[in-house]
Amino acid sequence: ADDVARYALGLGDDALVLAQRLGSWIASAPELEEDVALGNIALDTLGHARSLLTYAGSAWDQTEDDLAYFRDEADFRCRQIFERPNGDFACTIVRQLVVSAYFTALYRGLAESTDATLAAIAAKAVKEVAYHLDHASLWTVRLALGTEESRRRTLTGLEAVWPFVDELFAADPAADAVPDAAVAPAGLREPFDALVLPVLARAELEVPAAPALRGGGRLGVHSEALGPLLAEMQVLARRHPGAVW
Amino acid sequence: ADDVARYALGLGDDALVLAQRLGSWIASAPELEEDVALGNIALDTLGHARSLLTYAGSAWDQTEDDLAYFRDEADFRCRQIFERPNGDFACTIVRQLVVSAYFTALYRGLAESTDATLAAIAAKAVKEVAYHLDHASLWTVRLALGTEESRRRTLTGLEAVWPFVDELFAADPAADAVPDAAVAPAGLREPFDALVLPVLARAELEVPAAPALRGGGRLGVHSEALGPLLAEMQVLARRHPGAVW
Amino acid sequence: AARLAAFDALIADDKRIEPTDWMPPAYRKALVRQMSQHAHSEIIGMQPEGNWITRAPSLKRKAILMAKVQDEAGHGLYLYSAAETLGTTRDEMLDALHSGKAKYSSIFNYLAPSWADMGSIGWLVDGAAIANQVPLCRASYGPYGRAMVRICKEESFHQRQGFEILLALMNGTDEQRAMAQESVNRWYAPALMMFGPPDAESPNSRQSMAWKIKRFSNDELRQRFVDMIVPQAEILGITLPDPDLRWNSERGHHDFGELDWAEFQDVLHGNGQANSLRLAKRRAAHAEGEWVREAARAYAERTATSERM
Amino acid sequence: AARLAAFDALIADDKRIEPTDWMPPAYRKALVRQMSQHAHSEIIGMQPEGNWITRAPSLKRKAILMAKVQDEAGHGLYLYSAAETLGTTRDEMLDALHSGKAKYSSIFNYLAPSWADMGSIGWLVDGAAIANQVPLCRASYGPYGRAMVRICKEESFHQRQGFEILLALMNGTDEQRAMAQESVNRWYAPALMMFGPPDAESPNSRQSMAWKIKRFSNDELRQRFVDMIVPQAEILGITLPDPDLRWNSERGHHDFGELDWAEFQDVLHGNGQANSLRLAKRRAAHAEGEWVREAARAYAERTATSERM
Amino acid sequence: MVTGGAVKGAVGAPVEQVARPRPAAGPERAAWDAAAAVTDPEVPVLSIEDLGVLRGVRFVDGAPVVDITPTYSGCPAVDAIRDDVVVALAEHGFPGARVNVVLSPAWTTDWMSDAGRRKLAEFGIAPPARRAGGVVSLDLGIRCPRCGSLHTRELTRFGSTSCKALWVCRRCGEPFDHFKEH
Repeated sequence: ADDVARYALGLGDDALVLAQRLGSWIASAPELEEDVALGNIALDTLGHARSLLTYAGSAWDQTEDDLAYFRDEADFRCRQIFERPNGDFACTIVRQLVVSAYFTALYRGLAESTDATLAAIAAKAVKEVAYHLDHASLWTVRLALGTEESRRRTLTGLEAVWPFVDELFAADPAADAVPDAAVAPAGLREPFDALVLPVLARAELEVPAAPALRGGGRLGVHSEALGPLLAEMQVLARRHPGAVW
Repeated sequence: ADDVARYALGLGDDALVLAQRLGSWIASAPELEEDVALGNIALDTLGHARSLLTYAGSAWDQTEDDLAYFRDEADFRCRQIFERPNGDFACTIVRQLVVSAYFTALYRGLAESTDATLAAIAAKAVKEVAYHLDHASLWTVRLALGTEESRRRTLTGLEAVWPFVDELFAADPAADAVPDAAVAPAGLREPFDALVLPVLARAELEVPAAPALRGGGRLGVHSEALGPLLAEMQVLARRHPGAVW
Repeated sequence: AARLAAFDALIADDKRIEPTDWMPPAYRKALVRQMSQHAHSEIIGMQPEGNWITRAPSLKRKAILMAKVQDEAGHGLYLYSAAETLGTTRDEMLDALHSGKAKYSSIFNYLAPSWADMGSIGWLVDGAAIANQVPLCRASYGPYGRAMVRICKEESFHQRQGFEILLALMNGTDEQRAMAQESVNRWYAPALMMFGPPDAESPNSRQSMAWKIKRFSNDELRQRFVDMIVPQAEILGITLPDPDLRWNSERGHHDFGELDWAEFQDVLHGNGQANSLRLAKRRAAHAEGEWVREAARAYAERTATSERM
Repeated sequence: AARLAAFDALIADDKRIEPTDWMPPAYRKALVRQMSQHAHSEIIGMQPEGNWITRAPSLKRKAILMAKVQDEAGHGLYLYSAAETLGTTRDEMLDALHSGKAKYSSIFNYLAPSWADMGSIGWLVDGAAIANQVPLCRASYGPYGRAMVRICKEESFHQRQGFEILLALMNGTDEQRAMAQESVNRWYAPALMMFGPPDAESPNSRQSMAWKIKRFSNDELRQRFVDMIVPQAEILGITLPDPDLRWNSERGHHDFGELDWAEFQDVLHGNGQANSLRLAKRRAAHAEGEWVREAARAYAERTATSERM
Repeated sequence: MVTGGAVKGAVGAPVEQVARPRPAAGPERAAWDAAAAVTDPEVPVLSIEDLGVLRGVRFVDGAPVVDITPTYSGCPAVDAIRDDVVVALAEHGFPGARVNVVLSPAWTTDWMSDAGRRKLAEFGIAPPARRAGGVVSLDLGIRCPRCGSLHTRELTRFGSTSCKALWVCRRCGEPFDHFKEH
C-alpha cells in the first residue's frame, strides 16, 4: 500500500500543480468562453488531484490537505512540465495539448490497473481529459493557422514546452516498484505520439529540435518556478496550522 | 518614541513594498541598462526601507526583519500605490514617476524634521530619489512621445496609477500624532504637483479624469495585490522561525 | 397603438413577451440596460473571488471557489446571450462596459483582502443578489425570466457555500473567528445597499415595476433580506454591525439603522476601493486577448473559404 | 608580415594590444568569442539568483543579492562595451546569444531551487570564475585585461558573500545545515568542470595561451581552485562530495576524483536542467522589451531632427 | 453475437436497472426513498436518484450506509450531497448514516432516469441523449427545450457547471443549457 501510495502521490502532484496554474487564468482569459473552459478544465484536474492525493494519504494517515499544504518543495513529486508558468494563451494551450494527451494515454492505461482505486479514478478521469485534449487540439490548430502573430506565439510556446516532454516518459521509481498497479511511463510515449503528432501536423507545426531537459521531478528535482507557486498556494493554510476550513 | 516609530513604520512599509516590486524586474528589463537602473533604484529604496524599519523597530525591540517578515497583511501600513503590480515597463515607469516625485517632496520636508534620526535618513535619501525622479521623467517623456504603441501603453499606465495618487496626501494618523517630527501629507501635494505636472506637460499627457480610489493603506486597508506579494516575500523566513541568515 | 395595446395586455395578464413579439423601444432599452448590467456584474464579480483561488486554504474550498467563479462566467455568457435576443451584440455590451458607459453592481468595487470575504460574499452578497433576483424569475421578458430561474437555483448553492465558509471559521480558532467577524463588519452595509436607494429616491424603479421587469420595491426587498439574515447570523454566532437592529413585533419585521447613502453614491461614482482596478483588469484581459480572438476569426474565415472551394 | 611581427613582439614582451593596433583576424575572432561569452554568462547568470530576490530570508540578504545581480548586469554591459572595441556591436552579440549560436557558461544550466544555492553559487561558482579570471587581468588585449581587473575585485566580494551565506546556514538550525550541505553536494562537481575539459582534450586552449589571452591551463586552474576551497570547506564544516579528495604531500596538492565529463558534455549540448529555460527567459525579456527600445529610438530620432531645425 | 435487436433491448431495461439499484422493500427501501429525495445543488430540479448519483443503501451494524458516485471528478456538489443525505436520513428516522463515495463504475448520463430527463427539459435544459451501445448519437443535434427546433448551435462546450454546455436556438433565439452526454 505504501508503494502504491507513493505512485499515486506523483500522479496527484502533477494534477495539483497543473490545476493551480490553470486556476490563475480565471477572470483573465481572452474571451468569456475561455474563462469557462479553463475554469472547467482546472476543476476537473483539481478533482483528479484530490482523488489521487486522498488515496495516497490514506496509506499514511494523512489527508489531501496535509499533503497539499504541508509538504515542502523537495517532497513534491510533480514532473516539471506541470510547473511551467502559464505564459500567454498560446503557451498555456500548447502545454494543455501535451499534458492532456499524456493524461489521456496515462488514464487509459491506468483504468486497467490491478489496483481497484487507481483503476476507478482513471476510468472517471479518462472521459474528462478527452474533452481537455479536444479543447487544446482545436485551439492549437486555430492559433497556429490563425494570424501571423498567433502562429509566432504558438511556435514560441511549443519551443518553451517541448524540452519538458521527454521527462513525462522517464523512469519513475515509484511506478517501477508497483509494476502491476502502475503504468510504465516509457510505454506511454507511443500512445502520446499517436495523439499529439497528428494535431501538430494539422497545425502545420514541427516537433522542435531543442534537446530535452533533464527533469527529475519524480525524484524531487524541480524547476525554479515551483517554489513561488507553493509559497502562494500554501500561505494561508500554513499561517493557521491545525485550523479547519 | 512609540508615536514616531509608528510614523516611521508607514514610511518604511512604503519603501519596502516598492523595493519588493522593483526587485522582480531584474533580469527581465527591456535592455541591460534598465536591468542596472531598476536594480539600482530597487536597492536604494530597500535601503530607505531598512533604515526606517530599523528605526521603527528600535522603539519596540524589534529588528527590521521582525517587522518585514513576521507581520501579517493587516499590520502593514503601506499606501496602496506601492502595492501596484509592475505591469509593463510603461506602467512601472509611470508609477516610478509618481512615487519618486512623492519621495522627493517627502524627504525634502523630512530632512527638516525635529527627529534627528528621521532627518538624517531623509537627508541621505533625498539625493537618491532625485536620481530616480530623473530616470522616471526621462522615460515618461520618451515613451509618451516615442511610438504609437509606447504612447498607448503610457496612457494605460497613467490611468492605472493615477487613481492611487490622492491617497499619498490623505491624512495619516501616525503623522498627525507627531506634527513636529512628521511631514503633514496634505502639505506634500503642492511640491508633488510642481515636480510631476511639468513632466506630464513635456510628455504631452493629461492628468486622468478617473476618480480617486479610497485608499486607506495607512489604516491597514490594502489592495488585493498585497497578499500574494507578502506570501512570496515572507515564505522562506516563516518556514524557519527563529533562524538566522 | 394596436401593438402597444397587445403588449400592455400581455403584461397585464402576466404573460411573457418573447423576442419576436413587438415591444416599446423604451421597454427594450430598459431591458438591455438591466440584463447587460446583470451580465457585467457576473463577470466583474469573478475578480474578487478569482484572486483567492490560488490561496484557498483547503483543496475542497479551492474546488468550490473554482466552480463558483466558473459558474459566474457561465451566467455572464448566458445573460449576454439572452440580451442578444433584444438585438444588441455582446461586443456592443462589452464595449459599453470597457468604456465605462455601462454599469455593473457597485458591490464589486469593495475589496476582498481576507479569505473570510469569500464567506461574506457568498452569504451576504449572493444572498442579496438572490433576494433581488428571485422576483425576476417572473420578469415579463421570457428569455430573461427563464434565465433567472436557472441562475437563481445555482446562486442559492453559492449562498449556502458562503455560509458554510463562515460557519467553519466561526467554529475554528480565535483568529478564524476574528477573521469572519471583521469581514462581515465590512460587507453588511454594502450588501444592504445592493437593493438600491430608498424607494422615495429611486426614479427608474417605478417604470420597471409597471412593466413587471421588476416586481418589488427596493425597500421591500431590503426588509425581506434583513429578516432572512438575522436568524442566520444567530446560527453563525456572528454580530451584524448595526446597533439599531432589533425585532419589531408590531411590524413583524426587524428594524435596522440608517444606511450611509452618501458613501453609496461615492462608490457608485468611482471613489470606491476598487472601481478603476476592476475596470482596468477587465480591460487588460480583453486587450491581451485581442490577438486570440483575431486568430480565431482569421481561422474561421479561412476554413469557411476553403470549404466553399 | 611586418604587422604580424610587431604584434608577436608586443605579445612576447607582455605588452598590451589596443583597439587601434593591428591584430591577426583569428586573434580578434577568438577575443570576441571569449569576451562575448563572458558577457553572456554575466547576464544569463542573473537568472538563478534573480529568482531568489523576492524571497530572500532577511532584508540584509535581499540587499546583498540585489546588489550582486545588479553588479552582474553592470559587468555584462562593461564587457559588451569592451568587446565592441573589436568591431562587433552589442546587438550582433545578443543576436548570437538569442539564436543559440553563442555560448554562455554551462554552469548556469543548473537549477537553483534552494536558498542555499545563493551561497554555493557565490562560494563555488564565483570562486571558480575568479580563479579563471584573475589571470585574465593580464590578458594581452588591453580593454579586456583592464575590464577584468575591475570585475575580479567585485567578484571576490561576491565569493565572500556566498561563503557568508553558507557560514550562516552552517551555524544555524539542523534544517539550515542540511540545506547548505545538499546545495554544495549539487554544485561542487559542476564548479570544478567550469575550468573546462582536461588539458589533453582542450583544443582551443593552446592557441589562447600562446596569444596570452589565457595564462594557465584548465587543469592547472582546477587544481588551484580545489586547493583553495578545501580549507574553506573545513572552516564551514561542510563536506565536499568527493570520496577521493585528500591531501597529497608529495605533490603538495589535493588529489581529487574523476569528474563525469559525459555529464558535462550533456549539459553543454542542451540536456541540462535549465538550458532552454535560461534562453527562453532571455529571449522573452528581449522580445517584450522591443517596443521600449523602439520607442527610445523613435524619440531619439525625433529630438535629433528637431534639434537640427 | 449481439444482434441489432439485442442492442436496442440493452439500451432500454438493463440501463434502467444499473441506473437505479433501488431496494425492493424493507428498511433499505425506506432509507433509499429518504435519500432519493435529496437534490443536486447545482441542478436542483433533479434528485440524486434521477441523476443516477445514488448507488445503493445498506445497513451495517444497524446504521445506514449510502453509496453515492460523483458525476465529475471535480464536482464540488458531492460534499453538499453527502451532508444533505445524512440530514435527510436522520429526518426519516435513520440517524448516524454514513455516506460512501464510490468511483467505480464511473457515472454516466445513461444512468439518468427518464423522469429526470423529463424534468430537465421542463426546466429548460436539454437532456442528454441516450447512447446506443456506448456511442452517442449526434445525428440530429440538440433540440431546443423551448420551441423544439433542431436548428440549434453550440455556443460553448464548457458551461457554467461541468455537466452542461451552452447552446442557442437559431429559430426562437433562446439560449439554453444542454446536459452533456458523459
